[in-house]
Amino acid sequence: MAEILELAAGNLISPIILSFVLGLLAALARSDLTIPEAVAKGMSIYLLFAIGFKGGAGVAAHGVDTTLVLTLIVAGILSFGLPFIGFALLGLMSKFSTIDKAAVAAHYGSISIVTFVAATSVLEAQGIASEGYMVAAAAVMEAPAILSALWIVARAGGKSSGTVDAGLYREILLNGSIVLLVGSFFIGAITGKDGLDTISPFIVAPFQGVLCLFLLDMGLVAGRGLRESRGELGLGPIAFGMLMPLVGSSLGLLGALAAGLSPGGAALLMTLSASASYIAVPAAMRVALPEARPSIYLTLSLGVTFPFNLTVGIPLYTALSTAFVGG
Amino acid sequence: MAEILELAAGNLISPIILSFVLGLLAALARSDLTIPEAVAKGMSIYLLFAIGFKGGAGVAAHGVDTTLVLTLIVAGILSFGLPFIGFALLGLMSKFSTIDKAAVAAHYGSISIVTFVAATSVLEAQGIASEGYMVAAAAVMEAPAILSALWIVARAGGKSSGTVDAGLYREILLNGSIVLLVGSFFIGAITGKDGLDTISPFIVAPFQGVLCLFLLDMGLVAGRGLRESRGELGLGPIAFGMLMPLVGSSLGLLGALAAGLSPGGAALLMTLSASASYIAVPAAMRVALPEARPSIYLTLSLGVTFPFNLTVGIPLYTALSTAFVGG
Amino acid sequence: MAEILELAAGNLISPIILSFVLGLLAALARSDLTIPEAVAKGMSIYLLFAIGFKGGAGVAAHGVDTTLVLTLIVAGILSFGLPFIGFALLGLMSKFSTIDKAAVAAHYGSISIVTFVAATSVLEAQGIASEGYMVAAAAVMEAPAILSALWIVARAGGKSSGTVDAGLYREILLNGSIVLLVGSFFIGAITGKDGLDTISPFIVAPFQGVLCLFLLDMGLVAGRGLRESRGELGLGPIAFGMLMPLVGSSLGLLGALAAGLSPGGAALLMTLSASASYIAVPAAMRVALPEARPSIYLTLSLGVTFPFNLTVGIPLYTALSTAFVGG
Amino acid sequence: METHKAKRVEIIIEAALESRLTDAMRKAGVTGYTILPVKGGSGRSGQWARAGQVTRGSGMVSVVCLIRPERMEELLDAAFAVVEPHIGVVSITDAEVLRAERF
Amino acid sequence: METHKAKRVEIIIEAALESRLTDAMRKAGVTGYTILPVKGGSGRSGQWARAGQVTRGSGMVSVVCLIRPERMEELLDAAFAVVEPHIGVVSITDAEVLRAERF
Amino acid sequence: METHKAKRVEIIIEAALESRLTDAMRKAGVTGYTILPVKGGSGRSGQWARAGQVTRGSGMVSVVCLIRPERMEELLDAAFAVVEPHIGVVSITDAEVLRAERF
Ligand SMILES: Nc1ncnc2c1ncn2[C@@H]1O[C@H](COP(=O)(O)O)[C@@H](O)[C@H]1O
Ligand SMILES: Nc1ncnc2c1ncn2[C@@H]1O[C@H](COP(=O)(O)O)[C@@H](O)[C@H]1O
Ligand SMILES: Nc1ncnc2c1ncn2[C@@H]1O[C@H](COP(=O)(O)O)[C@@H](O)[C@H]1O
Ligand code: NA
Ligand code: NA
Ligand code: NA
Repeated sequence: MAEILELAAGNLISPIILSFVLGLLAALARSDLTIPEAVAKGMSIYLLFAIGFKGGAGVAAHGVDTTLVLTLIVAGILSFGLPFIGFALLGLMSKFSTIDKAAVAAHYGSISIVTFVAATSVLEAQGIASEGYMVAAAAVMEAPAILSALWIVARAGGKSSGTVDAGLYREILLNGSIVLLVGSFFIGAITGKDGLDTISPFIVAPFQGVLCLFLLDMGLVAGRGLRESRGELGLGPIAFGMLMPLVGSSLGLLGALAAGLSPGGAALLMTLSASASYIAVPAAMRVALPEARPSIYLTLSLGVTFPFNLTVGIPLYTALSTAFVGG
Repeated sequence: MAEILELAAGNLISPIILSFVLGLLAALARSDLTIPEAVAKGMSIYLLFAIGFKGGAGVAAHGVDTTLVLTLIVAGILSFGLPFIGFALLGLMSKFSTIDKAAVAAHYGSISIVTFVAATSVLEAQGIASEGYMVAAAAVMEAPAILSALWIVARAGGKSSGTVDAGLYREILLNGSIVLLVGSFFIGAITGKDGLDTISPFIVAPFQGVLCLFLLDMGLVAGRGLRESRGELGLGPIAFGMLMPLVGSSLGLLGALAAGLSPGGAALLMTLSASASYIAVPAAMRVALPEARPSIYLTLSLGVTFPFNLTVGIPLYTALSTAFVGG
Repeated sequence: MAEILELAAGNLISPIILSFVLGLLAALARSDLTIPEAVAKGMSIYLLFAIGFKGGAGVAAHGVDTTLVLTLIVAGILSFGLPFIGFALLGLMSKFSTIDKAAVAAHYGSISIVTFVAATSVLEAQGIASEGYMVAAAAVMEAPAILSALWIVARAGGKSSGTVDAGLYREILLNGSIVLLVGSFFIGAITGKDGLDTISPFIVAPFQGVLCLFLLDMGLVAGRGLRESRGELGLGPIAFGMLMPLVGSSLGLLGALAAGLSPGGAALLMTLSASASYIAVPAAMRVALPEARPSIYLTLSLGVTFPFNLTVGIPLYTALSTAFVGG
Repeated sequence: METHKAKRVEIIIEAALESRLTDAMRKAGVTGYTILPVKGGSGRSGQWARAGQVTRGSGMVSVVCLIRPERMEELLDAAFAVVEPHIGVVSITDAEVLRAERF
Repeated sequence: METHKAKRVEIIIEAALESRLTDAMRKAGVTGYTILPVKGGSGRSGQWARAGQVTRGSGMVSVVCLIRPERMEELLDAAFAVVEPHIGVVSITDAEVLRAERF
Repeated sequence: METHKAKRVEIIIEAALESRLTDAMRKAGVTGYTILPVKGGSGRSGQWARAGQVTRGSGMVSVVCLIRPERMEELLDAAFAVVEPHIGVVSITDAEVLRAERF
């Protein structure tokens, strides 16, 4: 426990967390500090490319072990399954409409890639190795949760006027983040150590710094979101935003044990399960469930769960995974 | 004197100065070379974050010495006071209206952060150390000059139809550059050497290169400004644009002696005093003094004083500070 | 021959080629992956600045040898001359109108700077040196081809309603890429090794990585172009898009022998001759020959010739130049 | 200069639906339109701004369509089918155009 | 398709005043508007362009507001109070809108 | 609030011709206009989008000009001379403006 607290404290005063806090405070104080949309997108493309490539190069270096397939299956099951738990919990903890509950649940089944990136850099700082293909697990977990949410709405008789067509499925499966993550994973896997050496001054050395600026922007966006949706969320939903990651990460831990992941890999799968989407799922929701209120799902995902994972969650998951998975 | 000339010559053929000159020439020749607005903003965010962080890490390394508070007070006084001198000088050297004179004066009391950054990199190249908290002095000097200018207008009975409301004061005090500079200064101070080590491949190694591209953009913008406002400024105002930095830096030198700064810190305070704002103050002027003509204050600040400081000023201030402050 | 194939295979699985392929596939699969316009422009400014600077620093290091002037003259002749050959070939291989043929021919006389950059990085990876002033040759080859195309149209009596005025000539000669390339070449030549040392963590170390992301974007753009213009090009024009680079590079090889270039320089001149413009020339065509169809010239240049050069061309030209020029 | 009567239809719609709207327009035979970026806005569903936005890249776009008056109903029907379940607004103005043969 | 009369008010104003304008509009009860970015322009105060601009990020924006005709005066009064001392232009066009209940 | 009759002319034109159009307008004595960025579009020459565009940075812009009715012909003549050989559209709407002295 003392160890966890120490880790958490060490984590809290890292440049990346403080950058997030700076952004949050600036937005709450209504500063006009803004990172241009194009620059923010450019940074997220950089992070996805770098994390995918490094994952792939890791697989090339250590080979594909037998747990790979198992891990991907477990990841898929988690993403499919978590929305049902989320939906049930929200039934207890909120008064949202069926559609709002389903939309929120979809976010928690899917993943936040920045949370994942932050977790990898915490692991790196502590010298804990992890499987390169966890990046592939992240990609696998992006989409299934959306299907679960649509299914929940359909089953619950909640009728949405949204558009669920072939175009939507293509958009979900081929959305930019998934394609870039998987694509750069394969590039890394194919070009291996040679490839990594060529571009590591770009994707490895400045990585932490770019992550700082990106989290600064996340803080700004989260802070502005919180300010605008002030008062819209009750205590119940806010509690949900901190309970659900704990539930998710516990199931992630079980999944990691089942798949036979290393402690590092387990920490990452816990983080993925605990994290909530804030890019892919919201976009899909606008098309498929337009009645679902963005001010609810975005505030929960980005204003509550993201900071929770960043500050408390990741050190906790790391400590638990090293304790339970051994290593 | 020979030493100064040598320094100046060495300074003149550095990549950063030549990049500025390239931008200037390209704009004057009406090339369509442009750096996208988002990229320029992204670079300025990078520079502010890097300079703030390094300043903070410097303070963490060397501790807060007793001159810190003194320096900040001196910086505030300089920013408050310089506009009065500028206003008086313009009374002698120009035929501008009261409002135009006050607006120009506000720019010279405030600071240009790129000029500051350029000066730190000249000091670094010459191996002259400076106090990390000079970054905080820069932040302190951004805003007070605006208040002086508004006060001058009010006192002179010059009535502006602009809006001076609580919103304006918040915008001035919490403008993006100040928040980012101060925020990253604190992040650097809190995370110290460890933090700096984590992100130095991002904020230290490529710094000079980013500065080159940023100055290329400044050259383009200054050149386009000069071309458009051709003929609007008489010789008097142009002379003011070169005299005022000399006056400002002299007072900056006195202030540095009073505060007990090192030669490097003194050179930076001189540079701050000599430099003229081209971001924060113009934005405030559009709101508070809409009758003041941007073609006057921007051309002076960016087209005359900025290049003057970059080429002649900085080497001069460095030489003077090392001569007078000892070291 | 075996050597060429081996080189080609090695080239094909490099991160930069695979990034291009990723972009191409993502676009063809209609993924919504996009790199913001501002970021793409920012990267191209970075690449131009870096390649120009390094070329200039190379000249400063090795001195200007006697072949410099000869090379620039040869480069100018190639750019002027190649459109005539292209126009004649298109007469045999396509049913395009005179204006379309002339517009396409202009693209092949001019150059693609990314192809050039990719070739320099292949040479570097193989440890083959090349003359720094090849960058100047690239700049020289940008514009003349446009004049040839306009002359061809005038001679052929093809009347275009476009605007050929002084403004157009200025735009062509002072277009952003030329100015930046030539300007940074001079900055590199003036500041030499010292300058390069200052900014090499910015322009050398991360270069390959930025190039990857840039080629990812090129792949996206090429793929979208191919999808939209599907079916507009017959087999003849597509064959032209692969034959013309072979013709161009052969003449480039002759030119390199005439000018006395090293094997590395010869490979670059071959690449320049083989490559087709996709920025400067299309923009000029929209003004001067508005009837020429962008879907033809852009698809050929970016959808056919660029991938051809990237995958097959560059290794081939490198092999041929080392074989024929000795070294 | 000779001008011809036309309608200027302006549809402000979520960016996520842009391609669905233009597909529907094309199916209705409308092939001329221009899409403008939108920086921010406010409506019944609250206020938003591209810069401070939680999901960057979502946001809205403005689709402007100049069309012969007699073809407008078809366009409105097609557009309405897409916009109806979503937020956004549709407005129509009388206009005149040069080069009528292009419409 | 059923349409309803409305006014389309377009206010081109300095970006620095954007939030002041929208605040004033909200105070006047106008909660629906869309803000478009502006790339450049020219007027009595000279020519400017976002790209070649000395203070990046300043520049102008275009605020478009569809409003019931009977509410327009209030909007114009509110807007005018903000725009008056500053550069910029205000124009009004007759329009029709779908889904009138949203206005 | 007092308003004055005006025309709102909207010219959608290739970005490469922007400066030629504004030069021609200035020569015709038209010094007030606003340029909006365009994100994409479709017309007789096909569909295009800024993001998926082969030559980034080309694309189109929208030039909006508010002008006194009696000056409109001059503007249209000047604009037409530039637009004529190129793709793009010109539309005109009746409008009213505040602060007529600025036009
Ligand atoms: N009255 C209006 N005038 C102009 N734009 C509007 C208006 N109402 C809504 N909008 C735009 O449509 C978006 C969605 O509006 P709403 O459906 O009312 O939430 C807003 O964010 C605005 O961009
Ligand atoms: N007649 C006009 N038509 C369209 N926009 C205008 C007009 N006059 C001014 N503007 C816009 O308003 C800004 C300020 O104009 P002004 O107040 O005349 O300097 C210009 O930069 C243009 O963007
Ligand atoms: N009917 C229309 N309504 C609005 N914009 C149009 C229309 N037709 C063409 N455009 C715009 O003008 C550009 C060129 O059109 P075109 O000359 O028909 O190829 C298109 O890409 C659109 O941006
Ligand atoms: Na999750
Ligand atoms: Na100053
Ligand atoms: Na060529």
